[in-house]
Amino acid sequence: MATGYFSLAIFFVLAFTIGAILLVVNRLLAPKAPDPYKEYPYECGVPLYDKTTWTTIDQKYYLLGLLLVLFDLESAFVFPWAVIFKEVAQVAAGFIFTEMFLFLFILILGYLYAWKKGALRWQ
Amino acid sequence: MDLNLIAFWSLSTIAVLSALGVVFFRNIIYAVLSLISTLIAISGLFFNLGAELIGALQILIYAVAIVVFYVLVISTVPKYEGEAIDLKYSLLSTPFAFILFMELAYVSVYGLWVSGTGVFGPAMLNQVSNVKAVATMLFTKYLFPFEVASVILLVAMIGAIVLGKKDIVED
Amino acid sequence: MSVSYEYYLVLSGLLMVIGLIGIIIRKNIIALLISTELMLNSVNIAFVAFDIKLQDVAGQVFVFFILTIAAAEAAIGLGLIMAIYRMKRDVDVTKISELKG
Amino acid sequence: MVKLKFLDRPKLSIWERIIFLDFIKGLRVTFKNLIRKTITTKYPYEKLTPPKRFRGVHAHRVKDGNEPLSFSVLGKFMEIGYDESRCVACYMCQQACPMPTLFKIEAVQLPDGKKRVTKFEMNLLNCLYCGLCVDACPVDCLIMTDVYESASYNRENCVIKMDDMSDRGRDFDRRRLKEKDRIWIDNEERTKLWGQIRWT
Amino acid sequence: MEILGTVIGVAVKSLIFIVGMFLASAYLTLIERKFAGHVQQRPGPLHVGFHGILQPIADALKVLTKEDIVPANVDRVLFYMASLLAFVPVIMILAVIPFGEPFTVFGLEIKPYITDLNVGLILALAFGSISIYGVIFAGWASNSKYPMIGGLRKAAVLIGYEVALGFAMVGPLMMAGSFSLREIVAAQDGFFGAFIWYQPIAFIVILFAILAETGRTPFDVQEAEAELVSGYNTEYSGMKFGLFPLAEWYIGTFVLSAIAVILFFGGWKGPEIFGPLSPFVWFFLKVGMMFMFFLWVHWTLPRYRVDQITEIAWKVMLPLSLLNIFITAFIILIKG
Amino acid sequence: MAVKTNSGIILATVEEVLSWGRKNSLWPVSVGLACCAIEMMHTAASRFDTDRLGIIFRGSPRQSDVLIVAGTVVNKVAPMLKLIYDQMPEPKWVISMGGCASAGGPFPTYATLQGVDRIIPVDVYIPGCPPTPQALLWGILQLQKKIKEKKEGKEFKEIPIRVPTESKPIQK
Amino acid sequence: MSYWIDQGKVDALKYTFPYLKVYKYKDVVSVEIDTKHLKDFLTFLKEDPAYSFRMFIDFTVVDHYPSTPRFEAVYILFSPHYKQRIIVKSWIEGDSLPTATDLWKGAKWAEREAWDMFGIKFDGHENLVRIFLWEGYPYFPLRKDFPKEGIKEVYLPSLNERENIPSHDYDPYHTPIPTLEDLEKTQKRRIDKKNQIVLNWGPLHPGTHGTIWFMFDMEGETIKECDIILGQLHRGIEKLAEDLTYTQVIPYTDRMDYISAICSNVTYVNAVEKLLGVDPPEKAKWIRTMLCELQRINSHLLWLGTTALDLGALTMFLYTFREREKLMDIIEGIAGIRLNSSFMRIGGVRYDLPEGAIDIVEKFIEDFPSRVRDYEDLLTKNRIWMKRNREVGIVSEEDVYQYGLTGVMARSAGVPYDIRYIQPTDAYAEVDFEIPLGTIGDAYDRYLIRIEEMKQSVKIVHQCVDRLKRMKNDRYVATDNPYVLPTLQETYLSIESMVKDFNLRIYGEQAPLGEVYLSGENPRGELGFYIVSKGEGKPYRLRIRSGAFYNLQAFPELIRGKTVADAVALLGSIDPVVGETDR
Ligand code: SF4
Ligand code: SF4
Ligand code: SF4
Repeated sequence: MATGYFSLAIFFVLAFTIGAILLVVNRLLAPKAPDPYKEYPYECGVPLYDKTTWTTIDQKYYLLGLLLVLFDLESAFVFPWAVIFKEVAQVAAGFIFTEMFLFLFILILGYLYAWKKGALRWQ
Repeated sequence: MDLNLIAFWSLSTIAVLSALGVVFFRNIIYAVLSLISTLIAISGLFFNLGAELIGALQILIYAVAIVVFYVLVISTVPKYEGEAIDLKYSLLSTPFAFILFMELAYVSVYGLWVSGTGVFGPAMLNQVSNVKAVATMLFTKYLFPFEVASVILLVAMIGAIVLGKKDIVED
Repeated sequence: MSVSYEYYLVLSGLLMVIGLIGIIIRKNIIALLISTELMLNSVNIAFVAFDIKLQDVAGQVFVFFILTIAAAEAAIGLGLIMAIYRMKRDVDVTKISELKG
Repeated sequence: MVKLKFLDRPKLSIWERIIFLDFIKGLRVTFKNLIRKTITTKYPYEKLTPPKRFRGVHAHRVKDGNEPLSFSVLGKFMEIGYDESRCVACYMCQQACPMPTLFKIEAVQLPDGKKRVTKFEMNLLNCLYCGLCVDACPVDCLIMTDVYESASYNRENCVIKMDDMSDRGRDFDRRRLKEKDRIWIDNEERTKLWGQIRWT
Repeated sequence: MEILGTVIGVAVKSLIFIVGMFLASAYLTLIERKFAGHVQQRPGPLHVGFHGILQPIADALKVLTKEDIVPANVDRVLFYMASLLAFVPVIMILAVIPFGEPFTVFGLEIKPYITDLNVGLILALAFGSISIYGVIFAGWASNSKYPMIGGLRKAAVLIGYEVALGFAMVGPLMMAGSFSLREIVAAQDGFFGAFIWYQPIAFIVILFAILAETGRTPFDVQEAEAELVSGYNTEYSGMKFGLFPLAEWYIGTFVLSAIAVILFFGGWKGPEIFGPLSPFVWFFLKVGMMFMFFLWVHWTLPRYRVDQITEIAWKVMLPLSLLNIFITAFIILIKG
Repeated sequence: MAVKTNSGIILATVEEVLSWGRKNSLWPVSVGLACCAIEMMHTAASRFDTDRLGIIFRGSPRQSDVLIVAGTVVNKVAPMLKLIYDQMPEPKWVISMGGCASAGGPFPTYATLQGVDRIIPVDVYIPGCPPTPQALLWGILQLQKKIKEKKEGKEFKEIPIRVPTESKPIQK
Repeated sequence: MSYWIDQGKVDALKYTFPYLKVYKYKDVVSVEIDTKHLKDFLTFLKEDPAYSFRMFIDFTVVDHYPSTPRFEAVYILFSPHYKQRIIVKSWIEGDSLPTATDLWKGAKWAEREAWDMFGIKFDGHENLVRIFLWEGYPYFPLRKDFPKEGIKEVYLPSLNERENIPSHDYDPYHTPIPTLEDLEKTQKRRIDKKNQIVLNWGPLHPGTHGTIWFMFDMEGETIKECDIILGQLHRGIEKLAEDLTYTQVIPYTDRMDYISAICSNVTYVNAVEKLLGVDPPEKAKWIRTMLCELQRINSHLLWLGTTALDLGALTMFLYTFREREKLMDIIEGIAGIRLNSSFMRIGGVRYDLPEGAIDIVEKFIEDFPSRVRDYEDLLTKNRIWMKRNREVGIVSEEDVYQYGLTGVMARSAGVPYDIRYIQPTDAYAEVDFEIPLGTIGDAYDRYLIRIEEMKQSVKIVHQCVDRLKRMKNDRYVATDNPYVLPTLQETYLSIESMVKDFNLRIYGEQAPLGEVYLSGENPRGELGFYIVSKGEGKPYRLRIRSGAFYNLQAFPELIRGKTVADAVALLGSIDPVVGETDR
């Protein structure tokens, strides 16, 4: 039953190897001429003001990540529901409909809350 | 040799090794990277077990959404330069961990026979795919926890926004 | 199933323990949270393994809920981290607890 | 008369918004151009002929009997053979040039009292191609030709010498002296871009 | 031994797929350049080989032998990992895409796909989203400002549209009742069976989402040349760099177009006018049309600002796709 | 040169193929400095279309092969330009477009760099102020020739600019 | 009608400020006041409703070495209400002057330029640092005692041509070149990091329209503070011009604003003609007007293309370049060179129009409106375009006066400041056209205005074509004037012309003593030439008032609180050309 996934694994291994081989071949074939300035980070050719960018802090991405997690989870629940919807709808139509939309409704409340609080505003 | 066996051993090795990586990598970004690899290996194990839906969702939710969340947060706080591992505690933890492990193993291996078996045998799963089985189960028998999940998510969302709200107001 | 489910359980235990070790020895809060994720995952494995053994899918349904919990935990945990970071400009546990007590 | 006019700012109506009319309009324009013919001159294979007025690499006209009147005055003191550069070493080009250093003109006094230009060099890399030197040359010697393919691997090659200049001048005159002062002559090439033009 | 045989069989097939995809994407670059050229009334690559037919090869050769610079203050491991992380997941989507039904040639059954999974669509979505790491890590590892901003921008875009994409897919899913891409195709019968007629909202959302995920114009904020030079791959050179546009612009657009075709245009279905090859012809024709459409949009529209993009994703696309779910569910209910 | 080992021949062919690839896929950095940059843009635009020859402009020096110095390099910009050049990966070439880049052009002043070859090595000089797009294309063709000939280790034959090419269209 | 302050007001001024000296050359009025009263006087001029010289046009310094006091400060002001100009001069005692930045924000860069070029200090200036050159540059180049070539002190030979001397005028020694450390110092002097990162945007960047170096202090992607470092194309044209005859400067004016070379040519030539008292023939005026308008279309097309490219509409760029190619063809055919055409001459134009030129221009203007419609289809109502451009960089009327914004920047705020309208030169007084004005002053307004201006330009070209058709064989250059160079044909035929030619070439146009300021409506704003003549064949001081320089000055304030993406849109709508800002 899981054979399909082995193909996937093999595909993965191959894709990874080919990608890696490309990088290695590049590394082997390419001329090398190291130079301190060559390794200077590019910023339009001018000296850097801050030497590193690893100290920046950006609050808005936290909220974006949060939204991603919650809505992805939501879709995780919606997906299986969508698949069985047609079948179940024949037996218990109203039931399957309301149960999901109750679920969605509750989450949409959260969504509206987030909207109102400006979490969807990027800036 | 059996494919399942190969898969199990290789995947679990990856999982364990990268789990160790998670714990012992100093650089938090590498820790996250190994976490991704652990999670993908685990989802491979799920596939191996035939739990397709869970496996796929494991990648979608765990390996992507949650870890992206981590990555985003990490990339916004400065690179952590201090010592990552506390030696004192790590010495302390080893015997403790060993005991815990033994206990878990014992309980899980011997505790199992108490419960009964379900209906979703291989024959059944051939008819109804794993996806549909899980879905049906989720939306019928476990309806209540399902709705509760939404409330949990709601609370989490509100909580997290409230925690993060300060800066929105500040700006 | 040629791989006996016990193997999975052992693996699950192993991951649980590694996660625990992580929680004990790491000082960075984010690392703590990540270790927690490891532990949650070990539980997932156990659930699915039991499922296969017991020929049921309830365990897999539970995995759903664990995912939910993990997400909620990550959201709140990281929210706390951001809040702490905003105040202290640091994410080292020991320092934070020092400041507290 | 000059009038002032306040512009109004266009808006998208809700229907235009829903049926993506703005995008469709844009897509239509690009599609229209997709099916048009290309306007490209495939350079090394097809070339645009520069107009006669084009200011390319400099050249010297040679003494070929078409000299202007002034040459008979200024050229009296010069030792210039037939088919040689007309330059009378009057230095006017250098005087007129905003970058006088790019010229290097030397002339020697021959024993018979006449002068002869021994050196006439121009460093094209410093030239503005402004044509002031051409305007200044009183004997119609210095001209600018339609040559533009002047890239080279070193700087030295970009300094043109008198011999090449006369060659180029001869060649230019051979090809284009008779030509009318038209805005361009290669109609076929330019119609690609322009379409058909009604000439009066 | 039998296992070994299977493995080798699969490996050979995968190799064919991967190498084929490489070649295809190399030529997709040519197609794009040609297309862009003609939109702009110029011929595009013309002199390298007949009508530029060798252009991709020259480019590949050059990129492959270009010096591989690792700037001084980057995170070396991540720097290399990022380009693989951007490339591998995208090409993994290819593994779950069926190109047609199995057929028999000389008594040999050939499946024109790597694997057909019960959860194919979710996996495709998941793989598509994993490539977000490539972008984020590329930006982060470079430790330089333009890449950093570009990477985070792209992350923001991807996050927004991944959610919208996920929800938009639910509509067709409900109609098909399966995650398996083959079954989704099977559920669309005839010209009017194609889901595009029933799911126009979902289709529009997915179009936008694909444009966003592949970083094509209205959404190419991550490498908005005027702002960020070349975005998250600014510090990349040689093949490390080559993998990014290859993965994002060509392989990504191709596989996502394929998925859109499967979801909305009935995949390889179509009148059998090309004989036995017609499924493939139809499939590639449709995918090609989609690809062309994306190019067309790419070369026409200006680009949004990143905050506008995320706002559209969250405030327009997400509600739209939720609405779509609701409408679809409702209609299915009413129809019984 | 009479005796060549096998590997030598193979290497030579490989080099030939590589130089073919490089020559046909010259990606310039899109750095424009002054007036010449406008003509450079015109060269890239529809009328002349550098893309025909496989030339597309890249924003980042890390991904480009050739630096077209189009315009006046003033003293202040010189170190930046050098940095950009340094950041380009090998193999790389420089075209100095226009008089300013090549020799300071018409600006012999306190502020202008008198020739970009004082800070970075130049492969092709294109006189002109500005060189027309065709002149730039000609320069690019010269660079391609140089790249092609490099593999044989030949001395570059200089192209004298004395003989003007026929201005009529050449048939293919 | 004069565009300079009228005599009555000058008399009134003299009454209020008795120590005022008034000079007049042609209609150019300049008043001189001593440094002590300068500030009061300027304030008076600005605030008094009878004068209300609220708009800052230019500030510069003239070095009268070796006389003492050496430096003379020159303010050029404009009164939007009365549509009059005035020049205020003042001898600088010592080397410092009170700053005018509290009166006009626009004086900020001009004063920095004066510091950079002459070493004049300004008391109260907020950040008096080098503007074109870098921190640590030891000289003040525009002082008369500084040689044009600079001081060659660095050994800097050619890298690829070591053996033989590269060319005959090659000097291996060179003027000082900054190191990266110098640049870093320059950078650190400009901006104090207060937020998360300082991003360098430019100078060698595809999006910055040349080589402008922006520094953004950013919080996330929001720009909290911005500074602009200029001088990446400072070639010293003003210094060069002091060493050239008036005619020889013409080709350099091309290279300032290389996108609208002809407009700069015409403005310069007009200024010199005013100084010399030359009146060009009618036909030359119409040719100038026609070419100017064609050049304006050309320039706006480049703006449209590059702005669209910057905002992501890739194809637009090539479409506008297609049309530009046509214009280039026209200009090449008429002038001989596509870009830097140097077609103007003092007293007229260089050549008559060639055969067929009118046909082609007609063809172009026939065809062009449909192309503009295409552009509008692509952009005007496009929702993305609107989203990107609306509410970006809103300019108010007060900003216009404060910063001396001109051209489209001023008109987008609804200020009808168009030199073609307030001070028409050439044939502008005789043609019909409309001046589009904006209502809000954002980037979208500027987009609309430029599009409309292109249409208006077509209209003007139509009229010029009609007129030129009737002037087949008229004179195109006023060679009878003693200051005007004879044409080649005349030189060939008559010895007098030849002698005149020789004289003018060698000694230059011996302009009378005096000073003029004349401006023209460049596509980028007001381009003005302030020429001081001391009776030599060369300008004693040639100050170029560049529209883009002042327009760009408003950028840091307009961008505050916006994102990098907006910076692109805003910069596009300002449309600077570095050749002109840096000169
Ligand atoms: S074209 Fe101009 S710059 Fe060149 S030599 Fe002649 S006068 Fe001098
Ligand atoms: S002006 Fe003419 S004749 Fe006089 S030196 Fe120059 S080229 Fe010779
Ligand atoms: S060579 Fe001429 S056109 Fe080119 S940058 Fe210099 S001045 Fe401008």
